[in-house]
Amino acid sequence: MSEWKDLTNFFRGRSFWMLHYCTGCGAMELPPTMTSRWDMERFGVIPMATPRQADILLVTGYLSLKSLKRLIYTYEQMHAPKWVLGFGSCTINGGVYWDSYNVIERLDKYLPVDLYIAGCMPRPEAILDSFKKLRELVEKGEAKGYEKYVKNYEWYKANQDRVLKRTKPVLQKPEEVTRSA
Amino acid sequence: MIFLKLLEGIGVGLLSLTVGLLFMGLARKITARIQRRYGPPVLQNFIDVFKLFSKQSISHGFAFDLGLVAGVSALLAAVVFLPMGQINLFPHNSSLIMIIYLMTMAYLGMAMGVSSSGNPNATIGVARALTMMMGYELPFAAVIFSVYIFAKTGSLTNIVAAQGGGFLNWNMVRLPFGFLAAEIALQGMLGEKPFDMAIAPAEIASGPMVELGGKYLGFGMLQHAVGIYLETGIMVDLFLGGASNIWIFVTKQFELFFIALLINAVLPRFKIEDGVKFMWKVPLLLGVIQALIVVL
Amino acid sequence: MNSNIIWLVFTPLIGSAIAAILYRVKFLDRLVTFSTFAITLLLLFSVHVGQSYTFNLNFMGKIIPLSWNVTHLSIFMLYISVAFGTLLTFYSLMDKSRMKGFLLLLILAANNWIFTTNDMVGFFFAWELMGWASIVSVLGGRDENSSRHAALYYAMMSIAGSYSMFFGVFTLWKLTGSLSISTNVAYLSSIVGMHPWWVLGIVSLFFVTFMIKAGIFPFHTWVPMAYAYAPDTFTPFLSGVMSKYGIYGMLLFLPISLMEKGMPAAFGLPWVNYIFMWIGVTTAVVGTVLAFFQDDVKKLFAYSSFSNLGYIVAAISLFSSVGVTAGIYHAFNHLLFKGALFITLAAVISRTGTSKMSEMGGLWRKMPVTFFTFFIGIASAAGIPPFNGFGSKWLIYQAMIKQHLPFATVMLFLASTGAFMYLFKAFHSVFLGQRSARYDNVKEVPVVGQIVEYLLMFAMIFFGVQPGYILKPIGAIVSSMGLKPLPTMANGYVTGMFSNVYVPLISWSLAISFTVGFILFFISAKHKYVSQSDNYTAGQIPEEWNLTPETYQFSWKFYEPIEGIFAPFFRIKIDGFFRGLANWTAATSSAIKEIFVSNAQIYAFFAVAGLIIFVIAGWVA
Amino acid sequence: MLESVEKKVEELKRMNLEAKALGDWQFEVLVPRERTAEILAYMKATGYKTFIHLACVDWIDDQEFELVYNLENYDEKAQALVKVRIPRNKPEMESMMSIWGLCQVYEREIHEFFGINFIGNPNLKPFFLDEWLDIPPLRKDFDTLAFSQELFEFKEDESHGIKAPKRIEYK
Amino acid sequence: MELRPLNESNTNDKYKTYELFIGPNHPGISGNFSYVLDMEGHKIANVTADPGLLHRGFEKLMERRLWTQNLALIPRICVPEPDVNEVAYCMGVEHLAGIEVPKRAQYIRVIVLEMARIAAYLFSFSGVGGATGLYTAPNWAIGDRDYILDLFEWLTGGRVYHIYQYPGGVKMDIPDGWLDKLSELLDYLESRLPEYDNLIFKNPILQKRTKGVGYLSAEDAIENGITGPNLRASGVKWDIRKAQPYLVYDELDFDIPETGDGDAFSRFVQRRLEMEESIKILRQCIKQIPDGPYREKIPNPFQFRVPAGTYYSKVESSKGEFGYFIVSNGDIKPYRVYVRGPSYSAGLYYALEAMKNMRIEDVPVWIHSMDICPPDFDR
Repeated sequence: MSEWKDLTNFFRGRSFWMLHYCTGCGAMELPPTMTSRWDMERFGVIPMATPRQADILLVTGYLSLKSLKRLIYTYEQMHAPKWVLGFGSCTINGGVYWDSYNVIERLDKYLPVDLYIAGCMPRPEAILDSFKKLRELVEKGEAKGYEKYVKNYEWYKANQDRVLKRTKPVLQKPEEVTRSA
Repeated sequence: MIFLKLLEGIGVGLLSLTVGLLFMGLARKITARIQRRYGPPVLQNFIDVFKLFSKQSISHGFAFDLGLVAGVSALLAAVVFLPMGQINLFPHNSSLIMIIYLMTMAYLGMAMGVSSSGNPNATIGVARALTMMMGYELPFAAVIFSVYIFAKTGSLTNIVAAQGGGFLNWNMVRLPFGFLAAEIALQGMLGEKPFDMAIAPAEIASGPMVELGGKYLGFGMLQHAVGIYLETGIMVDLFLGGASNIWIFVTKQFELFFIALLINAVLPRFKIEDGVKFMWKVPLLLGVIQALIVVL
Repeated sequence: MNSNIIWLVFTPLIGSAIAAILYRVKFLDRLVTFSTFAITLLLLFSVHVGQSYTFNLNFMGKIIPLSWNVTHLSIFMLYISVAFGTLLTFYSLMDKSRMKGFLLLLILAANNWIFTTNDMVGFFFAWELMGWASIVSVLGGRDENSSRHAALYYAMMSIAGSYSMFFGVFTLWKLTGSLSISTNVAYLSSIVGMHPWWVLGIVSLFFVTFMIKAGIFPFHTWVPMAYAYAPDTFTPFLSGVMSKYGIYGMLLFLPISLMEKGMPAAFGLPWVNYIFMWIGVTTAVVGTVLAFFQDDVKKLFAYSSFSNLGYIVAAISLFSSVGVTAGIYHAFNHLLFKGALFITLAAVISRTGTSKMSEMGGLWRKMPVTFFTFFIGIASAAGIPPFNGFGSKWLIYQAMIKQHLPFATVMLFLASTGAFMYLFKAFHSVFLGQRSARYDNVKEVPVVGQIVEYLLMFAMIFFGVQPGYILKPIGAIVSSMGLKPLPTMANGYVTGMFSNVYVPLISWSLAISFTVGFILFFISAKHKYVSQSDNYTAGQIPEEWNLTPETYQFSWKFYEPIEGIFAPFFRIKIDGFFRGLANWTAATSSAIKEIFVSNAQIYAFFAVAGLIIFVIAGWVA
Repeated sequence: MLESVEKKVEELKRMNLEAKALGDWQFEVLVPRERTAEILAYMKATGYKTFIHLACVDWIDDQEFELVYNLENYDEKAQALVKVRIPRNKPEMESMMSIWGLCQVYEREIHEFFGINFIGNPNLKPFFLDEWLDIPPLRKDFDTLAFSQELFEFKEDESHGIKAPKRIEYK
Repeated sequence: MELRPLNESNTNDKYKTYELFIGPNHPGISGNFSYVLDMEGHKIANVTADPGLLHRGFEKLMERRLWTQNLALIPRICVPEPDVNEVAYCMGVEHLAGIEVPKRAQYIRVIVLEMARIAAYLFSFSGVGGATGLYTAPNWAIGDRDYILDLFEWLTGGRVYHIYQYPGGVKMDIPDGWLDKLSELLDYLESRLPEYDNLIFKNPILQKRTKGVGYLSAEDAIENGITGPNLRASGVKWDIRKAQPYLVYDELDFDIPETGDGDAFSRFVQRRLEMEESIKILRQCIKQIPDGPYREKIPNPFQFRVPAGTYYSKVESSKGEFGYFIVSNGDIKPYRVYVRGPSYSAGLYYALEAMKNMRIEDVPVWIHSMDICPPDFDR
């Protein structure tokens, strides 16, 4: 049975279908990666239109709150096994938007990230390398973010709801709020 | 005896799947080369299909399951009637119209499956695919009936037999207009550009495939694979004089598919009504001219 | 002993009287209707080919011979019509729609009379009975106003047809002095060489009637209205059985082949047949194109019926052995699948209360049996093997190509592909897609309805896989018409001129491949079922956009892009012609009325002159 | 400085408005709130047909909002910044939708980011932000860093495997 | 009986329309942005734009950073062509602070701007291909764009974000041999142009798809604040480089190509022709670039104060007028910066009118023909 698992992992690692969702400016380096200069199709990676068809979710950069909501919805529509790639420094710690009121700082709190790619923005070589790295992780059976998400669903949900379903002002200054309204 | 036929039939099905997937892989490679890329491995599509069948998926109900399975199964049921070189399982049962109507069942199944998901993108895709089907079936029908009248038979086995004896006896040479018309219709049948409005990703997010994932998408890919095999196979039998063995048959199929690929790589897609109008102008005219030549 | 034929007519009449008395008692009314149909079906077993019976009616001193004669064709038509009627009345036992049983029984009486009679008086009388009973039946639709309008329109067309037929009957009677149909047809055949135009004229009088009843282009204008607004359980009968009376009539007169009799020929056909064939092809194409753009599901299938009758006409007009076989075969298949489709539609409409396709959708989970019946129905109608519509469509193509008619064949192929398009539109809009919340409580039809649906499904598959059971009696009909029947092989074979199809082989092939497909389906990774709202929305959250099933269902203007292609087509207004004719007639009549009203003397003169002409005509006759 | 700009500035000064050139091809004019619609319509009629943007500046020390209508004249190659000041404690302004339909979107944006109410604009629903409950974010008294730290603060959580990201060494 | 069946009145409107989401996760939209279409059949009845998916609060963040720190932030506003941000911002700051920029630095800026423009045009070619299904076009165009990015990398050290401009000039001088490489690249690009013509602009099917789609008259364009190539494609000859020359554009000889049909095809062709002009400008720059300092010295960036004042500085970008409205109160940080992205009016306002009654297959064509770049308005 473990041979069978190895075999499926071997094939999964060679056929990553990527969701065509440009969440941020990092998506700018995806067209060169897809097209003739770097050609990620060599590694079996192709962009797919809908979350149902995709295996990996590239979070290309910063995530605004509105985007995060849609990203989570999209992630939950994907079929297991699925992997999340944090792309660029914004997904790691907020990047240059560390003090922005509308950009989340750590993707890890809201979605299980299997692999981060550093840089702002990561070069196509780095993206290709990340695919190779992810392939190694998948073949070793270590990239289990989707299982982690299911296991710790309440925790993730609580984190998500904390930023997405706010019921009162974040900065506790109700008197100012009433004045501005 | 029956058991042997059964095995043979399953063998033919596997053959068509293999060749179809191989063609799809080659298609990706060749397209990549035209686009100045290296391209994926030739066997990439086998990897993809295997992965898809090992992936979990969601379903919208039994009609969804049945439709997708029917898409592949009906085509596999049709492919056993196709004479291919020395492999001809049912030589007395290879009526062309029957094969074409059997293929319609695959389309019906696929359309039913994807529509039952209730996604309007998928339904628009299906509406477009059916509209396009009306476009290309008309010239193709004109060609088929010309060949019927010309060969005085409707069985593919006999049509192949009538073309024996060298290149000059091929219908491609004898019915050149018909061949051209059928070639353009084939482009539409294969769903290659400029006639791929049904799946147009930039417009309707890959159309019918929008809700397919995991094994359902795998079934979709297999259907496409068998479809390529069957449609090019019919063309080979109709116009390229069939083949004496399976290797030559597959080579001839690939030649036709290769032409379709080259056109596919350098053209954008039509609007749906422009596509239908084009089909009813150029290939239909060619088909009608051919029919006139044959009848008179 | 041969009088059992007339019991075929009297039994329904008696049943009708009982049903009329019990009209107020809803269930009994239906029960009587159903039992009468069943009894008639039983009676049919005692009727055999070759039976004949004559009854001399003494009418005001004149002897009018009423004769019955059972031919191969009539027994075939009797069986399929009565059997289908039995199924339908069984279905409507539980139905709440306002179909009037006694009228249906009157139609049954007329039906049996038309199919067995051999004299033109009986034929005409039965024809009128059938016409008027069906007109009144149309009246009870869901939409009072529309159905009244439809019935009126239908009545006008019917009357026009009756006049035409009456004139034809009168002329023939004048010419031969006989009222027997077979005698007259034989007479016409004998003189066709000398007076082809006369024969053509007389036959045309009858054909206009038949074309109106069958709804052939350009007399199709009543069809969509009457079909759409008739009571839902009456429409299957209207479409499945009653449209075939026209075909039956045509088959009676078709043996007057104009071939080899000095008429010019086109493409190896007498040009009259050639034109008639093109009328059939036009009917098929026009019906298909009009069906694309309907939103009322019954109207869509009305156009579909109209289109299918075009197929039948095109096939029988060839008057070759393949053609007539294919035509009758298709008539049978059409009765079966269109009847099944209209019955499922009646089920759906009774459950949802609407016939607008854009307001339905996603019903397949709620009505699975109906869904599968519908599915097999449209697969049959699209001509997909191994269901029953395939064989006849395939034979029709064979017949057409045999005559070297590639263009007509291509047009028929267009109609067939188009049929697939509109059938799928109906299928999707009614059963697939998103289900509106207001249909959450929709239930499957009662058990009685389900039994009928299972039977119809079985019939559609059985006669598809085993076409021999239906092709053998058709072979007998064809040979009784003096044509060479198709070679009959084993039950599963459909034998054409160009190639053979052994349908059980296709079924086996399909069965095995589906088995393989499902094995693959079940051994691969798991799937889970999700609700219809869990859908791709390009990442947007459905709740934020107030997405409801209604606003995520695409069925309105399904084939809009090709509307432009057919736009010139829509500008031709056929009913405009008829309306213009009606206006012209009205104007002329009022002018004539003006003459009468303005001057009493002139009125008196016309009255006297009319009387004199009438008396003279009586003497001469 | 362009001649046309000079002439326009003179002309606006004659209309009792504060106007001054800012560069070679642009000038600003300060308009009282009541005359905004009139002046903008006048500008549009005299060739400043293109509406470039509507910006808002929060002068918190003056307790005023400044709205800047940026107009462009393609024929005279000139650009005008029409400035209107409104009090900060009563942030209301007439909508200019009737002059440029385009204003609708800009006004909606400014309503969201500054909390200015545009009278006559029917479409002031939330636009860029989702469920915003705090004071409008582009006001000077909104502290984005405090907001960010409060909402997105980072806590090490070993129990759920959230720790400092592991770096992957590139070979 | 009616033979015009589509005139049938449907009593319930809610069944007639359905929603279709173009974006954010959709191959037809460029960037993280969304149009929600109310569809009636295959036609669009109503459009709603849903921005905010990219909103990062740039304008707020810039108020928190030093004048020079902002240079690292602002390229992220417009990703396909980041240099216009830097140049426009620097020009505004220089105007307010009264810094005179050396001639060589101005030439370098023109070179950078025009290279970025060519890169953006190549990117828009790929958009044409993606929208119409001609996938060879993206592969070719983005492959060629990469050569430009390589040169950028050599010049500035960054592929996409260069952070190369600085108040008073540019950060570093042009490396040796860089200009030769640039002219080689220009030769190469010029040799590629006929191939693009054959593949894209002379393609009969593409012409059929794009001609007549999204017609925009000159009056509508002016009324709706459409600028740049889209405006010129509608027949208005307005180019900031010509009309209000900044940097050294008045010393360079170039034309404004005229197409003027106002439909999607003429907008595509406009970009294609302007790319040729950009190549012409670059060649002149290579020839004319003077020696001298590449930067005017400015004081310690931590003490760099810009005198109080307001200024609107603008640059002609590949999409239209890219403007920075800068307000300074004499502090070390900007008091307020407003960014005017060229796609704002087209993407958020004009789209809602233009897409009405359009067919679904025209939507991506329209989006890519207007070159709508969501970060422009979603800052």
